[in-house]
Amino acid sequence: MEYSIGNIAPIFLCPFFAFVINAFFGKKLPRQGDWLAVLAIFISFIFSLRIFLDFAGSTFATDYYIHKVFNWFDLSAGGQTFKVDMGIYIDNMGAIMLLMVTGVATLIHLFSTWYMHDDPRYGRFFVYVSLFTSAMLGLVLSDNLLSVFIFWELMGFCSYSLIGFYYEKEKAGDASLKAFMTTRVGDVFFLLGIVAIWQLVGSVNFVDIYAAIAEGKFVGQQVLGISLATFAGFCVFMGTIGKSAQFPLQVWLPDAMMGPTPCSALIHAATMVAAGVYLSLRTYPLMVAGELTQFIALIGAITAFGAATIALVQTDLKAVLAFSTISQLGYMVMGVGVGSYNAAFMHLITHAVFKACLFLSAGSIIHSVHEQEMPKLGGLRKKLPYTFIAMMCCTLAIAGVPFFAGFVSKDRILGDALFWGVFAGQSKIWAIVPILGFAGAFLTAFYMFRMMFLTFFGKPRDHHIYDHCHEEHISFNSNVPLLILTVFTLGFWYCGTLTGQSFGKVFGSKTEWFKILVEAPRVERFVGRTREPFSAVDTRVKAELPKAVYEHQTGYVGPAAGDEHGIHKAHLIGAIASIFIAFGGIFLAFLMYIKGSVKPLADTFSGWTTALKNRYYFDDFYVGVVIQKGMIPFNRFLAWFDMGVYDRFAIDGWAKVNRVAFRASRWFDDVVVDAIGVDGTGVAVNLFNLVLRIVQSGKIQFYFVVLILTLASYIWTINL
Amino acid sequence: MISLASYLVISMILFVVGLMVMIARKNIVAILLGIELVLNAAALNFVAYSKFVTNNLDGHIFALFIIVVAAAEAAVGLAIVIRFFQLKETIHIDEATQLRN
Amino acid sequence: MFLNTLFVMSALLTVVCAVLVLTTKNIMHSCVFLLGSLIGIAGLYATLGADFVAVTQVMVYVGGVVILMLFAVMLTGGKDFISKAQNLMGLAPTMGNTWTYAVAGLVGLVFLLTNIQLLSRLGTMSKLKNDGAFESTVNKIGHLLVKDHVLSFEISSVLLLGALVGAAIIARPRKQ
Amino acid sequence: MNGLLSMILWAPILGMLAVLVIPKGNDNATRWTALVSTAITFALTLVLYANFDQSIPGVQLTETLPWISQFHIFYKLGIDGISLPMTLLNGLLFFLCIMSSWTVEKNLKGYFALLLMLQSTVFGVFFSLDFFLFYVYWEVMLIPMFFLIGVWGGENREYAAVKFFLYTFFGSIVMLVGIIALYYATGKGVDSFDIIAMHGGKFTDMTVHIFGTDFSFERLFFWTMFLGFAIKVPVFPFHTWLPHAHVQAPTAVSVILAGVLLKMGTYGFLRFSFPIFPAASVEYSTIIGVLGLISVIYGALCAMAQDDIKKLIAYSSVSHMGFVMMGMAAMNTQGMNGAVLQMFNHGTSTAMMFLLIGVLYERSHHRWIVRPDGTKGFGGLYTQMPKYSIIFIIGMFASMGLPGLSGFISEALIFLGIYPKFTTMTVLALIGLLLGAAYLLWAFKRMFFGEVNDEVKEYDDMNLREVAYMVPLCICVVVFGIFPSPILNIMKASVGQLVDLLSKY
Repeated sequence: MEYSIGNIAPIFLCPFFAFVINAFFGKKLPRQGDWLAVLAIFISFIFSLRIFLDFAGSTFATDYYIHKVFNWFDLSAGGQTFKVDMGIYIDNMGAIMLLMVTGVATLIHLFSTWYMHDDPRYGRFFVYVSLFTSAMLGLVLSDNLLSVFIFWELMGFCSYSLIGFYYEKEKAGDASLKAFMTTRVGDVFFLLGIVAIWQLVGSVNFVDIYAAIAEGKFVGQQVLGISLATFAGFCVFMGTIGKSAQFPLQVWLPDAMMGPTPCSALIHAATMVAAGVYLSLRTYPLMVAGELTQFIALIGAITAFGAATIALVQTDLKAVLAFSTISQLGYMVMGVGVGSYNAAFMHLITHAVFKACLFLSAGSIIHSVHEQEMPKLGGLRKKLPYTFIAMMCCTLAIAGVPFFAGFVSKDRILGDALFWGVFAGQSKIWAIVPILGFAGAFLTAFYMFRMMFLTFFGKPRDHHIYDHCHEEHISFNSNVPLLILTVFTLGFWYCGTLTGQSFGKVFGSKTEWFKILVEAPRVERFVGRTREPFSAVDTRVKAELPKAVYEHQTGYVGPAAGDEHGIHKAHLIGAIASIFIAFGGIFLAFLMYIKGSVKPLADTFSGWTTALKNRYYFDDFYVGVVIQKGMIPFNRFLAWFDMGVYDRFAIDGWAKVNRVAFRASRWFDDVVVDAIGVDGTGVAVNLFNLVLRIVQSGKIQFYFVVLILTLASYIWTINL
Repeated sequence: MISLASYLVISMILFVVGLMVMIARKNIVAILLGIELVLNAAALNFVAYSKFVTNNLDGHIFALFIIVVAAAEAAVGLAIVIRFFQLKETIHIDEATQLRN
Repeated sequence: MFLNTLFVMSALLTVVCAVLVLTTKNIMHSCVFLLGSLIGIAGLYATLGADFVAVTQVMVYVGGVVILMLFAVMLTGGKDFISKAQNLMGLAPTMGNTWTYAVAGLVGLVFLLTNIQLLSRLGTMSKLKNDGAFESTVNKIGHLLVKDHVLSFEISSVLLLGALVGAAIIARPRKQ
Repeated sequence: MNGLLSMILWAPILGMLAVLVIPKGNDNATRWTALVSTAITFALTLVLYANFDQSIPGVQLTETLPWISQFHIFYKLGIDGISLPMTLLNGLLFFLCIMSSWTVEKNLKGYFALLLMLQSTVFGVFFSLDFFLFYVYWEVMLIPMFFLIGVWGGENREYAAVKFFLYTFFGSIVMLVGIIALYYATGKGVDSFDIIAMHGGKFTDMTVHIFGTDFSFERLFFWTMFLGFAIKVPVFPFHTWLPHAHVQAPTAVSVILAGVLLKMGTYGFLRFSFPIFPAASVEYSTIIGVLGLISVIYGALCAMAQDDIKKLIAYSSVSHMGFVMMGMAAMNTQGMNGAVLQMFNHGTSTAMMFLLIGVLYERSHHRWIVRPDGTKGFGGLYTQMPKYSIIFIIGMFASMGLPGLSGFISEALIFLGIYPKFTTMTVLALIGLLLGAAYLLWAFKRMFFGEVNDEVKEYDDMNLREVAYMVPLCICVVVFGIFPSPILNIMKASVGQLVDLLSKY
């Protein structure tokens, strides 16, 4: 296949043009232009599919990539040179990501035409969503951190607008502000990281960064007393923390559920929050060079476990899903940290699919019953059969039940974490990471099934709501997207075998295609690559070579032979443990919410429950203490100081001094120089009055104090 | 044993106490009391210096004038206080702000 | 010895009464303590051999000014004086509060330090040339007043007259 | 094209005369005359852009006429890549300001005449290549400003006008000392005010003898210039006139003040301080950078506490001009280009914000985000005024530097510039970036979200005229956010020359 500009650019440009056209003429188009948005993203999907099939279908070459650059602007003049290039970079990971984003986005667009149909701002929703999709695709296609940052912020803007979509609600304003500002904290660090890398490498191109790492440019570089690689890696990872809602910046994601449900599915489950993980995968060599992997693993583990515990006590359908999203993102980040590059990315993809489906199912429920508090639902299985099927499959997937996608990816992350934390020979303290991971997996199974049981099983708790629920029928834009997504929650799509282990092959020779296609970039292979101009037509001729020949030509050496035995052992233990844990969690939920034979533990651990209900007081701390008690009073003080003290005394006071001086000189002029001036006395009196007026407060004792202090200071001055 | 310094110390204490009365009290009469103390401290200094340093009687004369002035001041001051009281029903110093501006 | 005793007694009387003026809660008592302090100063004048000044001090202050003050206090009793309302220090509202005392203490301290600084430079400026003999100063002062200081004397008489008239006019109740 | 600069310079004066000639009472004729005048001027600036040769780093299109020959004072005009963006901005903003001033009622003739006079003087400042001429324009500019604030301003207008006038005047008096010193130092024998002749670090080794001590000429007079320009920018310790002036000034004057006049300060650094005193500039670049940094953070923090939306934007100007100062202090290609680009971008985005506040003020007659009694001044504007809200969002996000809109590129360039030189300051300046988003979004949340207030229910959305003068700015903000090259290509040769000069010291 030829990789000319015409084959790649439409992926990004179609939704963008849909955005532009809908923004200006959306109201005049039939159906407010929704068909345009759906069509645009579908065209993107077709183009992405072509690229994906080409990358995945031809001979496996893990490190082949398409990289085209064009000059954005050039500041070179005189003896100075400075250029900023932009470009497109597609490798196997990018191709898979493109397919996932466009596929999920297409289905969500389709679903939105049903879900949002009665909304007065139907057209505007599609404007934002189109812009968002194009930004996300732009991010995936980006070849450098700067354009990643640009699209990253654009997504942040879309997220802000969509969270604040129902702007009549005061709470929507709060939530959107919180979301934007919290991610902005991470983004600011990200920008700093970009600047730091730019200073060393001369650009922020991925290829250049990898090459610089391979050439050892980062070695020995210091900034502000710490290693540059650590500094830059940390800053970039802060971007991930903000965008992917990792501890301690996780507070915004639950509030982001104020937005319409399809936008939660698209932005706050499948794509934007996953972009953070995508970024840390792209910059993985930097994280390794900066020795940040342990830190990343720890952050991920804390987030995975902490968010799972909070999800236990949520009663809002979307809030459970929001916390489970945070938790699952924590698993991905943990995967990055423990070096489980492939599995982390696989989890990103599988999670995007099943979490999008979960949100859409939740949207389907909310649209049908107009209620999202779980205690008021129940027994909806019969009324919403298709939604039930979709949601059940996804829940099984997220809970880590074998044969489903979530099992495959999460089990691999946990297996790698187990190896990393226990068998890899580092300090035993890092065993905390797999422990938190497994504990979180148990909780995940439990709270997801709690949600299922409360919503679909048992007896309806609120008959009014139940009776008003419409019977569900198959419709191309309400539940067909759900069912399509449901198909992809099965595990074999991703690992080629039914179980994720080595038996039950489905794809024949292409088994484990995912594992072969995606692996951490080997930086030494990027040294000395030349850039291709944007207009060049690229064909994958090199990649068409048989793998062995290609590897021979390029000096490819397979993955570093690690402790194969230890890895194998860890994975076996991990897999068995995962299965038991998943079923254990499900069984516990069953006992509590169906059988009722085990009482919920909320009363037993009431203090703990209160902390969970308050989300460990993070929101209270950030908003109540840092902002309300810290920032705002400080700002008020500063503003008061600026106008009330600095301006009033230093500037206007200076003016007053001047005025006195002017008067004095006038007095001097009138009375002393111009001694004949008869009204000199008057001026003198005026002057006297003026001085009096300045100091006169009317409080005689104040004068005493001033008098005495002046006298004392005078004495001290002349006496010492 | 009795030196100039001992008188000066007493006068200093007297002065500072008078000063504090002037500042701390909110009663106009009390402030006048403080002024008397301060004036007396000054007068004492004059007499002491006249004895120890100049060795003539000019300091005494000065002390006498101070007493005269203090008496006049007390008379006028108290008259004002009484008038103020008739006007405002109080002799709180902070009420006396009419001349401001 | 008598001189020393007189000095110590007078000094103590002066200082203690002055401090009591500052700290007492009742304005009437304040006036009485002022009286004590002024008598103490008269005693100090006596130790300095200034007999005329001492006598004048007693006559004018004790006999005149303080009595005047007491009258003023009685005339202006009013609600402040009668009021049982007390502030934190247990004083009547007009007698100051913690804040004013704090400021006063601070200022007093500053001034005290300043004075000590000045006194410390006094050094060996002089010692008492105590020749023991005491002679009356009345005669000499009389001469001085009508010779060297006659102008001041006249001016002060005018001042007293003015004060007298002024006080009378000010204090006279106005017809509405 | 010869004489083009003179045409641009005097066209507004002709417009002013035309406005003055129109008899009183013909309000519409007055408005249209002013509009046509500024439109012609704007068209002329576009012609200037077309005639500008981007490859020449030095000044071009120069015009020289003798003025006061006894003192070698010339009427000398010229333009280069640093002043051209400002010229375009000046032409555009005045055109839009006249449109926004359509509703002014009070003494219409005087108002438009003064605005046109102001435009001419601002052009004069950017065109002058003779220090004396420059100083004349720099000072004359204060007169229309003083009257515009003092007559057409808000409640406290006299105070603000006098403060603005005195403060700026004080700075320029100090600057005058430097100018006179340079006059006697230039050419060593031939006294001249020619700016170009002073460029290039000719005074590095000179000393002056004052108060019995030898001072380095450069260091001493760098500071006198610095004070004059820093007050105009305004940099941190000299910034307090700005909130007063902005709050009191009428909308159009606020726009001009923030959009063009503040840039005269930073322009002064680039045109005068840096090329004339390169050694001292390099030596004191840390101080410039630190002052810029303080402005960034201090301005942002103060802005966050404001309850008056106009005051908030005024403080945000302090913050954004701090970025310009930091970019200039970096003294490398990225930083300098970023600074000049930020001057232009800030001109467009702040102008948008002030125009939008003006639109709102015409409806509400107050500007409280939160009234002093604690109630919301606005609320639910999003629902009531959708068009207005969309434009406000564009302006706001451009102002806070959202990628894809113009502010981002300049800020990113500035960060890329300062990082190699002042790493710690970069880290701190990023806090300013964060705060910049915070105060704007917080104000936006309080004004636009939530239920519609009773009072707000009576507001109409923007009318055609109001949309018409917002659209060009929206286009500027969006287009230069995606394709900054048109602006960057103008300036890069001149900036490159300046950086080359500075890098020798």
